[in-house]
Amino acid sequence: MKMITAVIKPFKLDEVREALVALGVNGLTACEVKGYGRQKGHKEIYRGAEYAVSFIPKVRIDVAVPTDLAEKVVEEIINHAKTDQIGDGKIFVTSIENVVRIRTGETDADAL
Amino acid sequence: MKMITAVIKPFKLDEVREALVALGVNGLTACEVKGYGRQKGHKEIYRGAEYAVSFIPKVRIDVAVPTDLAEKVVEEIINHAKTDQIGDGKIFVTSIENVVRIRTGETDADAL
Amino acid sequence: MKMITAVIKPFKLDEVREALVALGVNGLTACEVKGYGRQKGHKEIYRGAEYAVSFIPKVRIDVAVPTDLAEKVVEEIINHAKTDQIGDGKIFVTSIENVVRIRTGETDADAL
Amino acid sequence: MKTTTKKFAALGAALLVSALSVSPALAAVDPEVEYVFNSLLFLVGGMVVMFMAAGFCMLEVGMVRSKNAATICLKNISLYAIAGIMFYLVGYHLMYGQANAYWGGLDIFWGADDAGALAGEIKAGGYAAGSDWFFQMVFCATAASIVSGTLAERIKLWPFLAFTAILTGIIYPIQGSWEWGGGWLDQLGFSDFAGSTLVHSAGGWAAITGAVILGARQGKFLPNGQIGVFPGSSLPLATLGVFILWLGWFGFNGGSQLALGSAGDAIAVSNIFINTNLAAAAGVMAAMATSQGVYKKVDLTMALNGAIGGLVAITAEPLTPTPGMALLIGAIGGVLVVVTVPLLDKLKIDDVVGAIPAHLVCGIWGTLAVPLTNPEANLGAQLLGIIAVGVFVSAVSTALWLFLKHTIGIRASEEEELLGLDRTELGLEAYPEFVSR
Amino acid sequence: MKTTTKKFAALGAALLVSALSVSPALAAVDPEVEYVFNSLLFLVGGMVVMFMAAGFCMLEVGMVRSKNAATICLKNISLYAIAGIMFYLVGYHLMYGQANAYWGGLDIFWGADDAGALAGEIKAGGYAAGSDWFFQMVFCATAASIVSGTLAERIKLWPFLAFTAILTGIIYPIQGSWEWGGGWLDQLGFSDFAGSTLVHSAGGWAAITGAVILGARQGKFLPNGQIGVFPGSSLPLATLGVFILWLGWFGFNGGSQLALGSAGDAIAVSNIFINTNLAAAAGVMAAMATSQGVYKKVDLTMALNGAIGGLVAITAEPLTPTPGMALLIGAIGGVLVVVTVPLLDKLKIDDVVGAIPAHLVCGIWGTLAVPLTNPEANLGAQLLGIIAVGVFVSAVSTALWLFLKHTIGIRASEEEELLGLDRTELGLEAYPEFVSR
Amino acid sequence: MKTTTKKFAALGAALLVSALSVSPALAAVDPEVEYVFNSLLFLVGGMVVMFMAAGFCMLEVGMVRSKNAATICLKNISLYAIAGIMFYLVGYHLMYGQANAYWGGLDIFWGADDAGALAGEIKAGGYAAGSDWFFQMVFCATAASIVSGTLAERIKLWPFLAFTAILTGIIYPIQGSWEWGGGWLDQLGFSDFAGSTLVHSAGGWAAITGAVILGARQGKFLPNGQIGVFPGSSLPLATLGVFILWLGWFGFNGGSQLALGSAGDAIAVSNIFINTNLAAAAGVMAAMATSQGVYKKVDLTMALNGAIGGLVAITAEPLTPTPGMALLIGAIGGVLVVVTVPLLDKLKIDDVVGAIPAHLVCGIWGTLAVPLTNPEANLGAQLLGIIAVGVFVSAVSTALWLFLKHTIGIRASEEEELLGLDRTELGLEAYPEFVSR
Ligand SMILES: Nc1ncnc2c1ncn2[C@@H]1O[C@H](COP(=O)(O)OP(=O)(O)O)[C@@H](O)[C@H]1O
Ligand SMILES: Nc1ncnc2c1ncn2[C@@H]1O[C@H](COP(=O)(O)OP(=O)(O)O)[C@@H](O)[C@H]1O
Ligand SMILES: Nc1ncnc2c1ncn2[C@@H]1O[C@H](COP(=O)(O)OP(=O)(O)O)[C@@H](O)[C@H]1O
Repeated sequence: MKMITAVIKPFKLDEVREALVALGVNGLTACEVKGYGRQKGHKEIYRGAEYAVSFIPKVRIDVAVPTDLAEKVVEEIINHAKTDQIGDGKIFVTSIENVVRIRTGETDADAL
Repeated sequence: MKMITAVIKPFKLDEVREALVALGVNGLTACEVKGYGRQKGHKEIYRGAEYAVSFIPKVRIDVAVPTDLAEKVVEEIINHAKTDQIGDGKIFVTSIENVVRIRTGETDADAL
Repeated sequence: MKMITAVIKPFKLDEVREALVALGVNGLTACEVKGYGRQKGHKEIYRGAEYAVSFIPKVRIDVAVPTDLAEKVVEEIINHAKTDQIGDGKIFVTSIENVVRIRTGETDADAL
Repeated sequence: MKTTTKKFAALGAALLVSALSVSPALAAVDPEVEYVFNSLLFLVGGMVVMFMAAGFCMLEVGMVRSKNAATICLKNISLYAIAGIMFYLVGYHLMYGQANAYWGGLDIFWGADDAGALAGEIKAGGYAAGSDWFFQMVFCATAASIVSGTLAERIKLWPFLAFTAILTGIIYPIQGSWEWGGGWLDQLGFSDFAGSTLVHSAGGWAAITGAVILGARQGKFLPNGQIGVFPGSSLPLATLGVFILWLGWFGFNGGSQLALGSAGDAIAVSNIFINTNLAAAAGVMAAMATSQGVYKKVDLTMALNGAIGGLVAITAEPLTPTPGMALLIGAIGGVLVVVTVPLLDKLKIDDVVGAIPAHLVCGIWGTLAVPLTNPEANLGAQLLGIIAVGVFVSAVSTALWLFLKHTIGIRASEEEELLGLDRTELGLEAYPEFVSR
Repeated sequence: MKTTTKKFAALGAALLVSALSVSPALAAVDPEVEYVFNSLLFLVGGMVVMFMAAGFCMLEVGMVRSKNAATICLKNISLYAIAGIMFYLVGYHLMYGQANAYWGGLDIFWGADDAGALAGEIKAGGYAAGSDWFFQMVFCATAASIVSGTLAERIKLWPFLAFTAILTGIIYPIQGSWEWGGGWLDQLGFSDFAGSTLVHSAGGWAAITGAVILGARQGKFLPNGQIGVFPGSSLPLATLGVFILWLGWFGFNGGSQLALGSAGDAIAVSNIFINTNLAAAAGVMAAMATSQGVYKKVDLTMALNGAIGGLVAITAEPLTPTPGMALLIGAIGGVLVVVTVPLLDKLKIDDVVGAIPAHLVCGIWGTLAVPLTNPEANLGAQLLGIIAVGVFVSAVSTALWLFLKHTIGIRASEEEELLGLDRTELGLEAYPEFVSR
Repeated sequence: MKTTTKKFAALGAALLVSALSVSPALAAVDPEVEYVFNSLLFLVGGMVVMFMAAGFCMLEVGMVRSKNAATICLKNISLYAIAGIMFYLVGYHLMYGQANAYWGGLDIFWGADDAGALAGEIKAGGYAAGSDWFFQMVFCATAASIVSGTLAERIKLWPFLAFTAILTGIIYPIQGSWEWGGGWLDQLGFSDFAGSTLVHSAGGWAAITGAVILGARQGKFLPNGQIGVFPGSSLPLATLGVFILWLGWFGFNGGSQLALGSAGDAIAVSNIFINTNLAAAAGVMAAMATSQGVYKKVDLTMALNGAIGGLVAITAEPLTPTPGMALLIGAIGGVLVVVTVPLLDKLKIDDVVGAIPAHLVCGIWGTLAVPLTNPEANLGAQLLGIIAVGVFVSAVSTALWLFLKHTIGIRASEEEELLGLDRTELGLEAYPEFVSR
């Protein structure tokens, strides 16, 4: 199984969620994060003093999926999180050794 | 070493923490997340308009443990996070290659 | 590629970020978390009742880096997040199988 | 300033009746004491009405998403500032000058003329010119406050302020002159004690035309016919806002008695306080009951709007109703709010804070309800006033909104709206430290 | 309404003394001017007391967890609405009617009877009937506000409102009639100027019986004897609430002079303002010092409660103390609060906002302190009043809480409580956008 | 208390002129009625000025980071408490006693002396002694409120309160006696109607010396010359604070007419209301325009400070300007704020909420502007007053800050500051549930 972790623009969350659901993904976990990257933030002026906003609000989503679905999921995230502008975010894929559904104790693919 | 990541119901956090401590786990890191899953959220009415609440508040905990403790930890999380109702959450187990304690530079099991 | 996940004291975030940038790291993602560890929290009194503050605010940073940079990054985080006091935090290193830049579809090191 | 008829002529039968019945007592109060009492009523009443600006601000900031919260604060404080300046520059003269039955006068720069009183000639019923100006000004500001809530989260700052300047300097005063300036509506028997139509509906018409021309927020009306829901970011602040408005309304309606120089006036103001309070209370309870009945749960934001609906409804005639009638009038206001909010959704009119149901709809209801308790009012004149103000304010507002739209533009870009106006227009955040989802 | 003795009889010696000593001057003011002044005191005082509803709301919303914040807002605005309606329906008559020494009268629907004044017969000491009603009504609402804070986070909405209706319509008025309606307590020499017992302790008794019957919040009293701590979600809003209450208290105590028609009254009201302010100030500083001494740190929430403790303590007699005595009375109030909060924990009574220490305990203290400065009061009568009100309100409240408990139920389910009443009772969130832990 | 000249002598020409021109009318009002009116002005004015304490608190809590929010709340409520107590203990006598031209008197424990009035001897222009005390006290508290905002986020609680006690008990009253106590500045023709210099600049001087001695917050002035930016945690609360201050200012300036017993006074108070409102409005708009011009965007916090700048600027003379002049005076205040905020950054003076630009700088400007509209004032005396107060308050404050610094210490440790004073000094959090970045 794979864990697909994507850092995306916050206003894309719902679109991405819907796309993944359409793909048969049954769940995901989202979290508000702050991102630093090429999209350097910007200068702002507050009370006459200029300062750099280094971190930009992003949303991080974690989706655990069976390995065979992983590629499709990455693709769909790209399709729906993309605005073609800097700061669209990254996707990280890692291996998960085990998944358990707390309610039932089911493991692996059954747990998803 | 393993990283046990669990998404649980927020009001179970303290119970789970205490159970893990009893097991000899020395630390964990918690984070507020929003979960989408089978527990589909629910319909709400706000100012006369119906809408679906897709994401439900959850807490994510990350616990790094020596490999031999991993199974026990998963079990204990299940025991204490379970309410037998939909939305109890998931546990993901992944491998960690290295752990470092920042204060001392200790690594691996010593760092936990 | 490696994902370096560090849990640090919140007021060290900017210093760590600057150090990593100086090292050539192009991006990172930060998240507010609550940590439980040896730094046991402390007793507080609120309205005459004593209680233990179990969780302490921390910041978690995730940095994806090429494998060869990983060691350097861990070192720099240690150098800059250290206050030599309990609660300085931990660093976890895991493997990432793939990274994708959403905007361009680039993968692996190119995506960072 | 020439002598103005002010609202006096407009107060209609109720006051006349009570004035007559209490006249024997009136003679007793020394004119200068009366002068001070009257001025004091304007000043204290005006102060709490001024504070309604804070009430609107808190209500609106609580009902918008946090990404637009700082912008709505800026709009509220600057619209109050602009209203004061415009009312000084042209508004007061336009409303209360004596040019003709359609507008007051085109003079600029208001100035107090208290020469008579300062020379010792104090007539019965007098008051300091400035106290009256202050009281009338805060009413003008109230009308402008209504607009900002409806158009929140998508209108650009400067065009909004430009509209506000014209609304407070020209549109509001002209229609106000028709009634409170002793103009044609007044002469035809229209009755609007404290401004259900002249303040609240007028503001409501300016808001609804703006909402239509500006369009709804992105995601509000979805292609599949669903309604997007954007819960307000801080219901406690919204609640505070309504409490402040409720407080201010005692000044709004009570002060509109325009006199406190006799036992009769003290009685009138007292009864106005009671009716105002009971109408608001009934608005709350009726909105709660209706939302419990229709939706099987009580919606706090509906209860808040219900309070305002009740207050607006009683504003056209807070003096003549018995307390029981005040309860009824307010309760209907509360019901109307709960019913109208989803109706606007059906019409695809996006009103962020529910100002149109509370101020426009309940303003109309309150105005129509006057003849129920005030024998000197008649339904025909009431309808005429409602329509005249509606047509005039809507027409001029529409023209102005369209003009602004096609010149400097009124709407934030799609991306600005998505990111929130605070970041894109002001370059800051209302709650920079707090993680919002 | 028949003529009522109101609080007059109850004002006790202080007023009598001062009234006598200033009587030569009193003759000078024209009765109608006096009439307006008196009414104005009621109206302005009543307005700021009304605003105390916002103060309680902010204090409570700041002290509860955010998952119950919207619910407490709804409770506060609706309890104020209900108080107004019930006081109109039956409360005022029950309190100030002249039936007998135990209750006022069973008439329904209050209506102003100002016929005399409107006919020109204005007696010395007069005021508009409505101004008095308004002022008395906001006191009634205050008593109800006290209850909501104690029972927050676990009581269901509708049963709470049902209790509120009976409290404001029946319980509060009956015991109020004993003193301010010229009833038996008044006749026995009990003295409670502005309501330490009649408003604050009465509300406190209703709260404490509710707290006992309703039980503590889950997790408040842990099996191992530890106290669960649930820090308030927004101390800035709680602080704002206390400032608003402090402001309102000038109306509460100052307005309870019930007259502003003479120099003597102006002096009395002024001294009441000073004593009220100094007692609150002393309450703050004493609470801070006590918490620094006992806990080695200053607790903001204790300082806030201390202000209220001082205010409640001075309320039974804000006129006769010298400023120095007012400081002392308030300071003891502040200390009492800091001492009583953990005591309640020991008794396993869960009072979310500290209303019982501030209102009930300090209300008792303030009532007992009256004889210290008011020679016409005596400890026996004070004790009698405290006990009578305590027994009556507790007994009736207990019966009513039990009745509600066994019929419609008063307590949210375990799960509802865990998830928060906002989501389960209202279906919304107070701060939907903000991540709370 | 002996009779005091109070501010009367200080009101200068403006009042004299108007007093003369209206004198024919003055005779008409019965002295006791006048007495009540005057007292009422003090009480109602004082009440809203008291509420300014809440305004300062909200402004400051909104402008600090959330980790210091509870501490600033505690400072604000306790400084208000202390001001009242100190003004009672020594302040009032020191300010308004008749000892000499440099201080009022060294008596302790103020007490009302209304014996004359109570005996029926009511002279024209009278008022209840307590009403005056209350009104003067809230001014004293205002001066102290200014300091807390500047020094926020790094000063320890108890040393701050110790400073506050001396400021309100000794420093403020002594310099106040020079002018409003009829002292030497007054005798030399200095004119400061409601306290641009005596309240606002005085508070500003105490704040700026504290800021210099205390030093800037960590990270505020970076080694590379950059300015650290710490955005305020809740701009909606800051906005609410400014609205409350704006409201309170009607009492501040209007009440400083010190009389409402005649048509002339009613006219004066009314005109003061208008000028106060227009100056604030102009301050908002000028600050917005300036920040749009200079920074190409509007900064809400600058608009908020601009309102205060306009209000402070008009405070030295809110009576004699025409409305147009009031607009101008306020607008310059608004511009000064926007210009001075970054200037302080250049001087490496860390003023968390912008109190120095708004209160000190605009206080100076307002005082200098008096001769523009008040023919009895002269620039020389104004300069003298500004300098005298500046030198005195700065010198004594510096000495006191240094003393505190070298005894109990005034600054939180580096770590305490990093973690926030809420956690380290109070052991709690202002928003314990909310995740802040
Ligand atoms: N090396 C990295 N490790 C972790 N997160 C990263 C890394 N690089 C970028 N990110 C995350 O991705 C977001 C977008 O990256 P950025 O470089 O700004 O734009 P883009 O991906 O379009 O080139 C950042 O805000 C950050 O949250
Ligand atoms: N595939 C997934 N990847 C990541 N997180 C998931 C996934 N499925 C579920 N979750 C998380 O687990 C939570 C509970 O899952 P849900 O399906 O609602 O209930 P249950 O686990 O009891 O079947 C979700 O709210 C979500 O946060
Ligand atoms: N086993 C663990 N798994 C996950 N996070 C941990 C673990 N142990 C510690 N942490 C995180 O690291 C932080 C610091 O750890 P702590 O034990 O308090 O101090 P130190 O690392 O200096 O010994 C904790 O607050 C927690 O967030």
